[in-house]
Amino acid sequence: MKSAVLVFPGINRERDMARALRLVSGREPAMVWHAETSLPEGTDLVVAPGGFSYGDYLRCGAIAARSPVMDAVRAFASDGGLVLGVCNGFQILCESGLLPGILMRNARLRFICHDVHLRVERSDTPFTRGYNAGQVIRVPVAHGEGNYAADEDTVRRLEGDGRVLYRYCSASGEIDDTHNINGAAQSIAGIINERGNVLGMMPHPENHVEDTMGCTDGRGLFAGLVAHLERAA
Amino acid sequence: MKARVTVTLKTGVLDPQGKAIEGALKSLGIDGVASVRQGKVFDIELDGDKTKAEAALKAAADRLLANTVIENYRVEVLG
Amino acid sequence: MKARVTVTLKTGVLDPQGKAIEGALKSLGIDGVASVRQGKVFDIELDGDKTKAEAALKAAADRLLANTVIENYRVEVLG
Amino acid sequence: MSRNEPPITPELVASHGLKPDEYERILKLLGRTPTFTELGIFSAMWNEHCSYKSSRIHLRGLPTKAPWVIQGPGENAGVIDIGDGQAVVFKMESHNHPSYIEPYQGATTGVGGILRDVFTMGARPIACLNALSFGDPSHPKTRHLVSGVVAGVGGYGNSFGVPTVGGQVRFHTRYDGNILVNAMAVGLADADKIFYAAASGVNMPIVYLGSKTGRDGIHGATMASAEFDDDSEEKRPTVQVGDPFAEKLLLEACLEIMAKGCVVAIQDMGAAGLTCSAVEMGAKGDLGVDLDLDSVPTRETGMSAYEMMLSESQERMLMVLKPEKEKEAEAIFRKWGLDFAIVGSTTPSRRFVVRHGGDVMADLPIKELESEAPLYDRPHVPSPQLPVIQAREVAPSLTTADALEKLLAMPELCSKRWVWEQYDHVIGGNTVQRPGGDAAVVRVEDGPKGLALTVDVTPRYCEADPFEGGKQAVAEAWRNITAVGGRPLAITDNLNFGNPERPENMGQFVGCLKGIAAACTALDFPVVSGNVSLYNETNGRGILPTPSIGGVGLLDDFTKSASLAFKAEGHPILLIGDTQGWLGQSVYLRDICRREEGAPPPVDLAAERRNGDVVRGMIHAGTATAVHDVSDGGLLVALAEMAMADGIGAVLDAAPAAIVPYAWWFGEDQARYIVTVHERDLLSVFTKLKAVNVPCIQIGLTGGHEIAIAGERAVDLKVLRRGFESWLPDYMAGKP
Ligand SMILES: Nc1ncnc2c1ncn2[C@@H]1O[C@H](COP(=O)(O)OP(=O)(O)O)[C@@H](O)[C@H]1O
Ligand SMILES: [Mg+2]
Repeated sequence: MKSAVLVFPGINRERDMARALRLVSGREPAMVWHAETSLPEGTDLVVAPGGFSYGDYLRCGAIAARSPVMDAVRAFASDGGLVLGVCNGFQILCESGLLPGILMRNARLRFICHDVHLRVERSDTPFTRGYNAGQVIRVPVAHGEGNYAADEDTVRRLEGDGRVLYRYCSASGEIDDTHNINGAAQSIAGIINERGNVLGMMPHPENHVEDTMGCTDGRGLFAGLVAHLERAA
Repeated sequence: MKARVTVTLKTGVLDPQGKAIEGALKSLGIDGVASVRQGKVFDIELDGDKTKAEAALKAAADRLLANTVIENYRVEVLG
Repeated sequence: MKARVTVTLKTGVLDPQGKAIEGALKSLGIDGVASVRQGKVFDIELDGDKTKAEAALKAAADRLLANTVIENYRVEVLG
Repeated sequence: MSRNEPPITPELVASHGLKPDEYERILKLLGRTPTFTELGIFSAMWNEHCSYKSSRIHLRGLPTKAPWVIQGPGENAGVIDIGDGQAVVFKMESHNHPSYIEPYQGATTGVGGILRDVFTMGARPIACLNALSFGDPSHPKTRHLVSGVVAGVGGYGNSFGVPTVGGQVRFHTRYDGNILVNAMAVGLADADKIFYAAASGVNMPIVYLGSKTGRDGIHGATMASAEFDDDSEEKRPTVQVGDPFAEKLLLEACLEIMAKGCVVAIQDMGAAGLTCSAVEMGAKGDLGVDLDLDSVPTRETGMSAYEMMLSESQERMLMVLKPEKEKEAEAIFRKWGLDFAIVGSTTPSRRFVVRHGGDVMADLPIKELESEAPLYDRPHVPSPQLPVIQAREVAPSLTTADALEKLLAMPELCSKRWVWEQYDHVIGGNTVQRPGGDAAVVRVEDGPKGLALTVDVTPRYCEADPFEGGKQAVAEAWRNITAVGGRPLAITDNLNFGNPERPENMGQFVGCLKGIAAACTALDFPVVSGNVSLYNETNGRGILPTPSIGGVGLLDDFTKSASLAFKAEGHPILLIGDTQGWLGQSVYLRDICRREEGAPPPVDLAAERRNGDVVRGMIHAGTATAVHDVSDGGLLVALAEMAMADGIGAVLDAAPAAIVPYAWWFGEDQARYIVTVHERDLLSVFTKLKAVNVPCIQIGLTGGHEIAIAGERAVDLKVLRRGFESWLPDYMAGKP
């Protein structure tokens, strides 16, 4: 898997992401500066990592979404390339129009950092094939604005098309208000675009990939991508 | 030239911040508040003449300052 | 009754947001922008008469909506 | 020298916080009246914050050396060697006064400042900690201050991208008008690539980096050294605003130019900005500095020399650049969107010359600005000795079970989760032990090494007996590091005290420092950096003496760290260390019996060392399955914390006959740990500990879902946890 990690000023989980990609795929990702106008030759996964691009000023992800490299990412996605946005990356993908909706302030208005449980809604996508449908995984969140919102039509379409891949849930997989940590519509933690090649999610699978660190539930996402790309190759 | 761009949430879009402020105002004992919606203002200084400025401001709002999926904006050139 | 409270940074107080937006507008090629300062607006619906509403809004701004250490505010009752 | 500056009057001198005899010193030194800009420079350099004039002679008593110390106090941060060519750079600093005036911005700029201290030395920050002291929960301002400070600490660290992994939060009425915000940052560097402040070479370009200069916080450093009174809120506009985004860019740009070998010397602009940083670079390097303020990037128009020299705008650095690297360095800064301007040069003259608009605004002897700063040996009186509380005289008002339930649901001992969950404590992917345990454990890069990090102090002990309290603060930090399996290496301190011009306060300061020194010496735990914050006083009432101790320890293998959660049922529970049932100054005596009284527990440093070394040995040998030190609240509280962590309870023997039960369960005797082991290791552990004279008894077994003491009502862990977890969120939601 040849991945490229986008580096915007103020992004700060790019090293975490690069490490996860390296550990799972065995290959060092390319780090791509926001001012670039093209992606490295042969890229097959683009990742927008977490952080506070441009300080999260104006709206999270808004300024980064308009940087030069995003034109290349849009072109890459419209050719069917795989794009993953995590946390600030998710916000950037929404702001850049690659995914519908927006991430608003957490319902309780506070930044939250702790482990959450996610229910994997289906396993037949490149972003979830490392898991079983219905499986519950544990990964951390760390965000102040992860409250997914979209108009009713959009949410209905996301649900109807099975485009919600990850949802906040209890340890045993129940979806309810107490486990909807940030107030997101339908407990949404991660969605894909219509074509199924762009995923945005708030939680951080990249922080749960190593045995020695206590939990490897995030590995499946990356391992699934590797398997998908190997199959395609 | 001075201008102000005001960006507000479209009706119907959920505003968690506004809701929380509403609650906080009530618990501070401030009476009669029925609802609060939060928006943003941008006070911008520009060079150039008024028509050019207005075009620039509209471009700024459309392309960056507002997310027109959920927000409306208004541009005022204050002179 | 509808009212608007506009909160802006005092002159001289650093506005990191405004600075970042200024930079972004420039790199989007929007010409002539000399400076940007960001503020907030609160659109508030209230019950009661105008004088009472004004007093309530002032209290709200002083006690919650504005951080008077670094911000100024303006209250307008729009009727 | 010509300029539009106000004439120097006694009032003007006084308003700069300079005492008449200090002004006399200036006149003597210069042989003339200073200019207004010069007066500002003196006030910045000679205030308490920069000159340490009241504390310096006492700080000299601290042990600062060890074979692993690369850099002790005196630089931006301390540096220790952790082997393999790696070094850890760390320091703690206060932002107390600004945080009281504007909690969010005060806390953010505090965190920003300490991060800069660390990366100025060439280290990438890898962890932050914070120690927060607030007033009584019922004080009308407390809730607002807690919410603003916590949001500010998080707001800066989260955005900058460093995990905040530990700290302390306390409430006490003595902080009502004077909260404490102490922030610690820890960074990682190559041991042979540490950068220092001392300039070298004549005619070298001095470069200004980072954000532009505004009129922020002019006289901030003076404010930090002034006692508060009721109208201090009038001083508000001097508050600075932090920009974590700019600081993140500054970090990346600085590390990049350092790696490219462009830097001769570098100094961040903290308190008293350009003045302190330029003087320090010159004075340390035995050189003069010539500054041309016309080149300083400003964000406001019409700034005077005085304002530029005293501005405390954040996210700025001063650097001496290798002349041949100028273009390369500038390109890096431009790439990160930061200001870069040559604002002066080093000179052979040993003078500090400031030019602006064609005028010389200041021309001062550079070394004397530091070396001639006033130095006071202020009068101090020792604190009165308090009586030892006899446990049998205390009339318990609650049963042991009721007292436990109540204590865990009170401000002192309740969970601080509400705080640390607002901090990103996992970013970096290296947080092995998150907040909630004894010390945080952070992996060093890809391992196998790990760092154990903690902040500790028990102010009520320091108030009751400064010497023992000072010892205890260091011992507890050492113990917390030990409890996770770390080898304690060094500390940073943040000495928060009241007005030093009062002999009682000065006595507390002197006493605590002696205690700290004694403990550091006995435990081989030197001080490598620190900060003093005096005048923490409102309307004549000082805070509790609060010398926060930030400790750093090393684990050779992070996978072998111990944690406090009980791991399985049926593990024997051992109490290591001696228990007499010391109730004086205990949380039990204060919060259950409403008596804030008595002498605090004495600290036997030899026992600390002996017991701790044994516990660490058990962790390394793999015999300890769970470890927790016994601190605030005593034995039963520590056991409850171990049980609540993973929902495995404990079945406990009754208190021994020789000690009254409440003193056994809630006494705060020092040098103690609770360790669980496998049944099969029990005998060999006893034998080993006996051989080295370390007291150890079995007090029960893990298991069940309760804390069940023989002869007492069993307490359900769910009930305990509910109280433990809900006090702070309920309080912040305005419930009680
Ligand atoms: N302000 C804070 N920030 C982060 N973590 C905190 C803070 N306050 C307390 N904690 C964490 O809560 C736990 C308990 O704190 P404390 O009772 O002071 O521990 P100890 O008694 O071991 O020193 C520790 O893990 C500590 O790091
Ligand atoms: Mg402890």
